[in-house]
Amino acid sequence: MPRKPIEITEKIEYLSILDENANVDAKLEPKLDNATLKKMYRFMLLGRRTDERMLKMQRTGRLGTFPQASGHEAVSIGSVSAIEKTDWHIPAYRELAGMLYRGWSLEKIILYWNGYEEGAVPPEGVNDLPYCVPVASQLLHAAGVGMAMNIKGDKKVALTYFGDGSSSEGDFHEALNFASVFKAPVVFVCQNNQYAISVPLSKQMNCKTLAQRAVAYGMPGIKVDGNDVLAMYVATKEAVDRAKAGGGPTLVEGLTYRFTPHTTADDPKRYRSEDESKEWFGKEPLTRFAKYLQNKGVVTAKELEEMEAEVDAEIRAGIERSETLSKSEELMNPLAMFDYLYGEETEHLKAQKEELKQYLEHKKKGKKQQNHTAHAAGSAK
Amino acid sequence: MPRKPIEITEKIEYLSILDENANVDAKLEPKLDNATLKKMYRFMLLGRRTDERMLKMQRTGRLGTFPQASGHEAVSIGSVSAIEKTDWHIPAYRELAGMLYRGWSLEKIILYWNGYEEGAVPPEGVNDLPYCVPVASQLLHAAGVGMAMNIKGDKKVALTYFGDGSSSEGDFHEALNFASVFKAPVVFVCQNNQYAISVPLSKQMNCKTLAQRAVAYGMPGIKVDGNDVLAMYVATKEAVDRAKAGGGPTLVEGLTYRFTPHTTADDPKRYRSEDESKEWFGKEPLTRFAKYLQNKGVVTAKELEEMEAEVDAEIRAGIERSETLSKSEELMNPLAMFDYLYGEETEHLKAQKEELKQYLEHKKKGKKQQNHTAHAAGSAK
Amino acid sequence: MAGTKEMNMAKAINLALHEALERDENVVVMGEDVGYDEGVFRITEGLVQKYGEKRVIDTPLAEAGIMGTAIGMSIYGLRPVCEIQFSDFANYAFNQMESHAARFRNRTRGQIKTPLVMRMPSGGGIRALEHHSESREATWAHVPGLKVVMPSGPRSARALLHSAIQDDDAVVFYEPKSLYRLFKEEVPDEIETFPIGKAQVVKEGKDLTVVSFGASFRVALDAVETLEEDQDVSIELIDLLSISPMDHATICKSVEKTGRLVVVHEGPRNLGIAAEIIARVNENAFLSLEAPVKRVTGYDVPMPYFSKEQFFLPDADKVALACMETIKF
Amino acid sequence: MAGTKEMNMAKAINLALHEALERDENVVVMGEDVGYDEGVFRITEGLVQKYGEKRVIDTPLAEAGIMGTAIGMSIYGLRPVCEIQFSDFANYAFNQMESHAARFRNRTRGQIKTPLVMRMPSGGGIRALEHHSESREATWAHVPGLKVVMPSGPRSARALLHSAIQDDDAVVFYEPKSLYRLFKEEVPDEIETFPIGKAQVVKEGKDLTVVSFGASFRVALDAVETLEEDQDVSIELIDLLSISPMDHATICKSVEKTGRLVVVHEGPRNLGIAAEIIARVNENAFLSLEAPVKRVTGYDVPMPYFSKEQFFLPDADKVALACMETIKF
Ligand SMILES: Cc1ncc(C[n+]2csc(CCOP(=O)(O)OP(=O)(O)O)c2C)c(N)n1
Ligand SMILES: Cc1ncc(C[n+]2csc(CCOP(=O)(O)OP(=O)(O)O)c2C)c(N)n1
Ligand SMILES: [Mg+2]
Ligand SMILES: [Mg+2]
Repeated sequence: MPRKPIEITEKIEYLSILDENANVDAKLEPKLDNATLKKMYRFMLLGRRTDERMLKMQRTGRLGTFPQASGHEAVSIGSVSAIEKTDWHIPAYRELAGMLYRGWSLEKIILYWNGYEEGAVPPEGVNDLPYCVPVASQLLHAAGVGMAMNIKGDKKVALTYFGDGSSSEGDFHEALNFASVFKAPVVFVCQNNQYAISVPLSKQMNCKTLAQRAVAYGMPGIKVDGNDVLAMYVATKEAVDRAKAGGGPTLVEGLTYRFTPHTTADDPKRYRSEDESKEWFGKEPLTRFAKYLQNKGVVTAKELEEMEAEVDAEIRAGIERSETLSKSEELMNPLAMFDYLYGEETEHLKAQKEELKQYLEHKKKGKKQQNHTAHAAGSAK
Repeated sequence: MPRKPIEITEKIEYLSILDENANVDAKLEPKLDNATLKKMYRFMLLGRRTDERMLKMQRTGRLGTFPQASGHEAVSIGSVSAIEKTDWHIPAYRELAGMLYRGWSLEKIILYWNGYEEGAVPPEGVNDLPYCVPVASQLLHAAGVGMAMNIKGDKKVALTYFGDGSSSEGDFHEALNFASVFKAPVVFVCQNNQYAISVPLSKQMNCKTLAQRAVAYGMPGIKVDGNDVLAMYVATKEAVDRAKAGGGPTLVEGLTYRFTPHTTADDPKRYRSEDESKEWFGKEPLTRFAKYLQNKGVVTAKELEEMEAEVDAEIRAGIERSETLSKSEELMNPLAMFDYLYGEETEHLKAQKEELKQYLEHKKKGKKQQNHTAHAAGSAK
Repeated sequence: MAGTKEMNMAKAINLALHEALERDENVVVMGEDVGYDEGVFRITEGLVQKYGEKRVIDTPLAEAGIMGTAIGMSIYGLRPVCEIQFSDFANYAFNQMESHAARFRNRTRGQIKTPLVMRMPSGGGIRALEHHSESREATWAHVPGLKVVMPSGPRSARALLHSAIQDDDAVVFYEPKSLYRLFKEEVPDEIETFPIGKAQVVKEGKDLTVVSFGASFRVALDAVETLEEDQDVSIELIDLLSISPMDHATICKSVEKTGRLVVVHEGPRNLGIAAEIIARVNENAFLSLEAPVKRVTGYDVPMPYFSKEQFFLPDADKVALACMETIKF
Repeated sequence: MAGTKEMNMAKAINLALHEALERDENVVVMGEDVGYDEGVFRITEGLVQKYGEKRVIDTPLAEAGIMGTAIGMSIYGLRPVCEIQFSDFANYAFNQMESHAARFRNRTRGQIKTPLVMRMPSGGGIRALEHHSESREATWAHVPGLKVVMPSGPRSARALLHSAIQDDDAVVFYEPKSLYRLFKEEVPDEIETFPIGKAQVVKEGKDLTVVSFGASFRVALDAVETLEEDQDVSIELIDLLSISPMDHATICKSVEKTGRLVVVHEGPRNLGIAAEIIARVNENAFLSLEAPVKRVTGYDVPMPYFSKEQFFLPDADKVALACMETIKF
């Protein structure tokens, strides 16, 4: 009849490899070839520059509101580079860099945030789901995908993302629990940018780390410097390997910072101090990785410059393609709203489609008539 | 740039005071006066006997399906005896003993399981909510009540219950998280009877103890021998005191066993072995507590016998009252279904009430007519 | 039709599950207590024993978890057939169904589909506990992108369940639990499907159309049979079967003939299925209507605790009264 | 009426919140980002600064958590006014609202009540992201035990919000977000309430009744004004305001006069509010109807992504067309 502490056997760790001054812990450094390292950097850069360009587009009315992703590149790329194409990538909405890495075209990204469903159609050749808006709900899809892998006997993994705030949702809990009970090969990556819009993590939860929530599911948890792409890679790769070997899911917390407002509609001055932001800007993920690559001789300063130019051109071309597409007949067709709801056309939707079609024709006629009248009026002058 | 374990600072403990052979750990034994100890036993007994009697009623068609509570008396009474009347008691549906302790009359309990809303009306003088059917949802009410106590500056506590299986629901997560973030004075007691209907805990979650889920909320967790009413009391009382002192919520896991089917509609042979059940019967909560009370000189064997007789009479009287009540005009009135939905009568429900009233009158007339016809036919013979 | 076998609805649904697991290795059955317990209504009898724990899955107690992971599984290529223990608890899964199961195909322009079934016992009449007897099919039918069906007996249950499982979209499959063991019916040996989106004219008639579904359909049938025996009336009876998409064409065609309509269902009246039926008849057969359409439905209150549930439910007398009032209008 | 002040709807709602917090110490405001961020639409401006963090509560990101704890708080004696950031995310809170907020009073025979408000921006028209523009008021209105209201401008917003906060039952308070800053209106200095369950005849007319609510009401008003200018017609316009309980008496009275009805709303048509209105008119004013009731509503698809949302939404032309067709029927 004792009173005794219960030992927590789940392994909860902290990992950092490349610090903000680009010092690297050689013992922990992953062995990645130069091409991979370069690719990782390139997509971090592409993500960052796309985000910045999209902000400009948004400010000039060429894009809708979108959640900015600058600062989240290391969490996204460090993890996504640890999986194969045939693995599954199930993002939330700050995985811009990772989605580009997976093959989502720039025009799709832009189309999505410009209000076109075509932007949510996954690219061929990878197993990706589109952006997910109702927070934490995607985690259950990842758990289900992982369960399906086990049922089918496929040795793959599902990599999924969520924000720190989203971990308050019940779906987070159910997803981690299902994945753990069924030993589903899932890696749950938290983009811990320390805020849910305006609410700081300290008001979101009362525990010291998000990673320790893994204890509630009997799974390993690891907190990672989320601005350190190498550490994110290592932590994710370990989790991926364990998952594929039948070891079940892992919770990876990447500690990072939003360098921008929450979305283009947000004003962070209301809830974050400039000092805090400044401090975190100093921990920026691209700078240190670029330094590391240079120190290591993977890239030269000149190559980095060239990369900037390439990326810039790529983005320009993507924007152009998106703007052409968005003016295409197919993407402008409002009647398409009825076409994809069900596998087959229902009588009911057919009738509503017809109703809208007739209305649009009526409007067109009305306009023509108006134009005609206007024209006539004009010529009468 | 280290890799290092993260220390879990939440205190997770195990507690047992009175073992199945009624050995007591004197260092841990709570100082309860004899009257209290007797009262605790009496309500455990009343709970047990009521449960048994209700089963008989159900088998003979005098009661609806209900979730049996035999075996859960120590978890319920050990915890409920640690709070005051002015504190809040928010049960799930296996807290029969505790509800009786709080002043729920036997007739209310029986009315509830016999399909009368009147059985869900809390008794006066205590702050209780009725049974809650959608599992885990009540935990949020408890968190809200606790938050309200803080807002109002009231030094009270909310004591709430849930099953092991229910901890898989998202509401469980959200409730513990809210309570913890707002340091709400709430004690979350898990009736861990190791099964959710048929699903064993090992298929419900992948961690060793339910108590360790507290780590995910930065709150203390304690696993208790749930058949040991003294340990349940001590663990709860500590949690209550901490909560009232502003220390926030606690998760208390009481490990116990359902000595019966899940509900009267269930057949546990499908999923539990007889051996397992037998083993747990040996750990039964009443027997050891009765022995303890006798060893301590709190009650004599004779007094225990008398208590049985008293309890038996009490139950008989309760059943009788419930059967009288259920035949009362008020409780039989179907039109009451429209009366309590909103604070005021709406035109819409008034009309539906009238519709049903007229229908019932029409039926009555029809019946009278039929009786009349039957009577006439009879006399014609 | 080749041979048939007589069975109750519980058995017919169980049969469909066995058949589906047998013929398509992508079908999996999942839910709370569907494994060794064989479901609280024993609908999943014999499944785990035959198809194993990988394909007949006892899940943790979490409805959003069940439907959310089922969505993931369906996207991966499986066809999960999920049991929600009582339809009342599907509330917890509402977000996953509304935000995702109903939308994936549409938002990915047909690329991603979610072929899954959410089976759930619903309705009153078995003296069940609170939160165990509601009929809220309208809640799900109002969600664009979901399909909702409800059988009224063994044969339609088995056929519609096969249709639902074979369907490439998410289907909410309501099981009126009071019918599980109420009566037996001949069910063909061959697997049969009923097209989702089609109602059945069960009985032709001239003076009035009665539309119903699920357990209420039995009540309506009862009333119609009694009325035709006792009174000089001829009633057309339609079993809706598919609640969304709804086959208003069949209803309107009937109303064009009879001029009169009574709709019977158990769910609350306000914004219940009858309201939509009335709206569509108004739109498509307005000039044929010779009397106001009557709704015999549950009232706009939560299902009373079971001692008084019978007063909430449509019964044959209520239906018969409504029919005669409508005919005599 | 004493003095008035001109303001937009965002300001009017904010004013009501300030007033409610001021006059009743049991009122608390809670939700995601309602504190220092002052709400993503700035509806809670100035509240936390004035009433402190105890009464203006930034909650964790969890809608079931918000409504579930609000239920507990309301039972304790507070009057929580909760913000769900977008009505689309209220899906997550559906179980708490349906199973509890709607039922506590009934199941405890009036002993326990849950005076709380679930405020939420809804509807399209602001080029928002997916899952940010739906109108699903019918989902909530179908739940017996809830009340659902939707204002159509600054004055009704402030008055209805006061009514909702003072109401002893759970009220779902829809805020048509496209109206937040669309126009200004005179709002009385004195606190005003509008009775929940009452519609307003905004404009009398003879040839046709138009019923609408929320943002669609503005569209309907626009159409009606244009039609009366351009055509020789007289239209009665009703602002529903309260969706449940619904004031069908006012609608039916109007239809008895005009004989014709058009209903306009943004939510999907199938089982949308118009269906219930048609059903009630059918029940209560059948003989007055001279033409089928027209529904100008959203279609039965999820709200298209914003590049094409305008085609989904009712617009003044659609309404005008429907009105003329109905009048000419
Ligand atoms: C279920 C749900 N509720 C609310 C929102 C609105 N919302 C969008 S993002 C966000 C904050 C999310 O915070 P976090 O999870 O930390 O992710 P972050 O945006 O910081 O990456 C909120 C409240 C939403 N999208 N989904
Ligand atoms: C939300 C919800 N889902 C399903 C049910 C049906 N149900 C009633 S009890 C139960 C098992 C609960 O298990 P547990 O939480 O361990 O509590 P126990 O019954 O063992 O005390 C289930 C599935 C329910 N009541 N509520
Ligand atoms: Mg965040
Ligand atoms: Mg249990």
